[in-house]
Amino acid sequence: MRYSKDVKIPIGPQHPALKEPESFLISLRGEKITAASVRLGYNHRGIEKACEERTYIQDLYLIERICGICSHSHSTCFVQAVEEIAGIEIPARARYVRTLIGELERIHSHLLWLGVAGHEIGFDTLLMYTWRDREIVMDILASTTGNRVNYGINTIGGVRRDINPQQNQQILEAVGILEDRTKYYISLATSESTLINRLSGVGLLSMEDAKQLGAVGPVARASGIARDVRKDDPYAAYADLDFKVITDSHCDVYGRTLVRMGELMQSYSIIRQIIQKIPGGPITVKSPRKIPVGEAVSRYEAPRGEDMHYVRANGTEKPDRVKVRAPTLANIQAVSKMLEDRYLADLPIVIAAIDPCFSCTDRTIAVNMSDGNKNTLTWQSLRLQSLQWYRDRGVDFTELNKKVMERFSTK
Amino acid sequence: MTEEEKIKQELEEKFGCLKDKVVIKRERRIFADVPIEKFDEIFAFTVKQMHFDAISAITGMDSGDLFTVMYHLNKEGRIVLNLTISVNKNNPSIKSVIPYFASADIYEREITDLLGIQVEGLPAGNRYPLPDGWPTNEHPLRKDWKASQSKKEVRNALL
Amino acid sequence: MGIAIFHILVFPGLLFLTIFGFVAEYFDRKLCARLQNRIGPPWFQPIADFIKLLGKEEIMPREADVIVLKLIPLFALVACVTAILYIPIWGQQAIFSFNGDIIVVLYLLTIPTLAYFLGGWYSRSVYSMIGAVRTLTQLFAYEVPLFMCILASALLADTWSISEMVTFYNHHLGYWFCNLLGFAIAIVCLLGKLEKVPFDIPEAETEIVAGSFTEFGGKLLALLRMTFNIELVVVASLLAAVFLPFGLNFHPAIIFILYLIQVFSIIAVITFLRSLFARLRLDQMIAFCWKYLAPAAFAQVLINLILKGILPR
Amino acid sequence: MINPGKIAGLLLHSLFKKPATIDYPAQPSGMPKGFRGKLKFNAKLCIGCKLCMRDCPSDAIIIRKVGEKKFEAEIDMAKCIYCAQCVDSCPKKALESTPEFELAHLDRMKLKVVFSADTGDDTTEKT
Repeated sequence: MRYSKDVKIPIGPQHPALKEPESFLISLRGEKITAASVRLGYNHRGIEKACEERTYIQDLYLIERICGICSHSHSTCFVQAVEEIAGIEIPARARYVRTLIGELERIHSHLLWLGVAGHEIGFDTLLMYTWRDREIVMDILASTTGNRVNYGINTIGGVRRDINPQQNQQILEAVGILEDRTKYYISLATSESTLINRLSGVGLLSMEDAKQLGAVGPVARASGIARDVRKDDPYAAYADLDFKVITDSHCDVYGRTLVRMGELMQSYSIIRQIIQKIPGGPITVKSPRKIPVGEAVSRYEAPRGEDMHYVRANGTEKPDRVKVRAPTLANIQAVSKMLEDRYLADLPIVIAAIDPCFSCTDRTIAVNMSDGNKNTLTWQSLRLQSLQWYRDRGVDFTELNKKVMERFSTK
Repeated sequence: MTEEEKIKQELEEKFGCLKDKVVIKRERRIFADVPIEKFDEIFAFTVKQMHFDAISAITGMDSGDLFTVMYHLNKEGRIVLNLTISVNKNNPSIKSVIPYFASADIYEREITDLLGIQVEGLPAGNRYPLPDGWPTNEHPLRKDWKASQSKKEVRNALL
Repeated sequence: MGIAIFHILVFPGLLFLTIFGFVAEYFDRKLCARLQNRIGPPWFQPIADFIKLLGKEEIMPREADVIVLKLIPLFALVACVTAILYIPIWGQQAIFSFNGDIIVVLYLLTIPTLAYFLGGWYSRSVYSMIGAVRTLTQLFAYEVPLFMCILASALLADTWSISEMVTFYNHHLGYWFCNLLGFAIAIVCLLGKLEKVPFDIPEAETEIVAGSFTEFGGKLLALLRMTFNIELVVVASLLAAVFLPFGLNFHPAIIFILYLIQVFSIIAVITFLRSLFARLRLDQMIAFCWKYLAPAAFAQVLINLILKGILPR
Repeated sequence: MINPGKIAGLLLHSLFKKPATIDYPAQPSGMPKGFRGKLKFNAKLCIGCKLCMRDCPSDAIIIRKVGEKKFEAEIDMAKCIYCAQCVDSCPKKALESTPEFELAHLDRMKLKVVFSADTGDDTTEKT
């Protein structure tokens, strides 16, 4: 077989490098990647359509479950749009608590990314240590908001839980420990030679390409574009907090690592300012169940980049249209550019470098297939349907099914 | 005279048809209804002369009798200008904005898949976001499309 | 005849190596876990994995060459086990030793790498082909420095048989220090041979699934993992015999204990290095081997040649 | 600036430190006090207004009238997403969440927890 034509290898949708389903078709010559094409949509669950069938309060929890890592970004973005349409002015303390939880989420998301990046380049020890330190911030989130991941702290018109002084103390201690852990990781990333070899010069994205391909968040900032929604279009309490927008001129995965770690340090200083400046007062305001006619575009600086929600209300309890554009959807365009004439070994770290969150990107369509009116497929009918599906393909599970059913029904 | 008002005034001077169609909802948010025939000209003007250099998203909506497509442009990440055009439902087709923004490609594929709006100038490529087995005439985000009444192939495509 | 069967099947042969392999794997995983501040697996984890894998179903890809795939793990296993017979474990004399057995052992230890290449190439899946090609390219990079260091120490001992080398170094304890550089280079090359992290490019889990072992399942994978463990033990004991000859002339049982300590300390060094680095790319690995390891190994050979002339016999 | 083994110090240091992980099923690992886990229903306070049923994002709670001013709640633990929106929407504070989170069960039917009107305690047994 002459080796002229390229070998086409599929990466994904199930692949150890990709934590979530997306598929790249890579054509390889030897170890060099010559072309890459992306296919998304595997994680599509129809959330935008489902939002139109639920009330605003129920939507809150549906939107929050778009993504496991940046759940607070989506729920805050959605709630801000709804409050803007309804003209609700939420109390100052609620804005501060939202910012606090947003920054805590940025810390746990960036630490998680650092570990995954380490794993992608075979540095499992870094994964183990970063994820051990991440537990500190996860415990803080669990004790302040009631859950480690889907915090559910937002409600229309404010927040559901207050931060008492004893929790403030815990947060300050945790931020202190995390700060010098991050300093250690920064010194590690800037001097550990195997890490630097694997990260620098990989996934190059020049400033013009980043602008043209619409990259957002740390990917854009690592190519020198100083764009941060918290600074350009301040929301929640960011207007009266001072922090720096971290940019870097490396334009490669190494630059993105430094930008993310710089942002971690900024988050610690933001949290300290919030704990100091948080005003007293109520944490929520009475809000109507029916939102008047109107539309709003709200933007949020999620850990991965600019997250944008568009909500249109038609005066009823249910939104007329909810559009979610997650940051990864903007960054995914740049991946094929970054992959050009790279080694195959760089593919996982280049994909991981934009910190893809495909559950955000594919917001899904029909969640439940109902027959006749609006009821869900019951568990039994789903089982029968799958038995039929297999029978069409010549495999009969009916006896096995009978045995399983008896065991369940007897108990 | 804030920056938003300057933009609004500049738009209204340049294009008579936008006379009172440009609305400033709040700081840094401008909404504008654009007639479809003048859309290309206005879009080129905002992107080239007024330096709205990034497109955040393209939202497609089914508003009862016609489709509305909204282009969210922003200027240095600060001011968001939303251009809205309406397309009639029988043969909905719009022009692609890929010449201005390469990243609009995936947003336009999403509209074609979910709402069935044809986009001229969109190069062939992978479908997004629906699975390949999904029948081509089923567009889930249309108001009349209910999960329950979908035909058998849709269900098979999903199973 | 009976004693030979005993040697091959039981003591330094299959049974001893299998058990030693499992213990070595447990020690390696536990130490690596403790280095990463984790608790680590219970003592029976390696055996549990082995039994679980035995129960799993073997799926053969359609175009794959079934006979070759079935023989590959046996092929590699046999090569490793026969290599141990030439390495002195019980006392200073190996079971079979002749002048030139170090060359035989080195070639026997290259056979598993060739077996992994064949296994990967004949399973015809895209991932395993790429993995297989990577195994070979990596072989050329670390093989030369490894051979040079081991043969340098043989040069100093002026013999080609491991047992005679061990006795030589026991009588001239001072000479042991001249091989320190060779020992360090050999350890680094071992990481390449055993495909441990800085050089585990063929089996790069996040890029090409499981490299040349993607299509192996069930019993074959169980056998393959056992071969990895045995390969780890055999190579560590080869290094222990060649570079750390602390045997002297105690009672053979004591020498056996010393041998165990030496092997476990070499495994500990390998585990420590394994959790220290990120995985290098293939081009970086080859550059590293040819730019640093090969010249250093060559220098080691030069030093030994000079010392051989100067030092008293 | 280039030294390959920079993390070696940390490794040796944690070799002698207590590991950060615990043997979960053997050693218990609890959640903090405010954790939103399994729901608890207090039948006496319930007035049957069904606000919680309306606000539940996954239709997991059903309130049934069993007698004069006596109501029984059936919560489907499999459907419930533990957002505790029902706890907030209930005007009479009849629902509260407990920090218990080990709710795995072999039988899906067992996950339908019925809080009977008079006794008020749930009828599931621990796995």
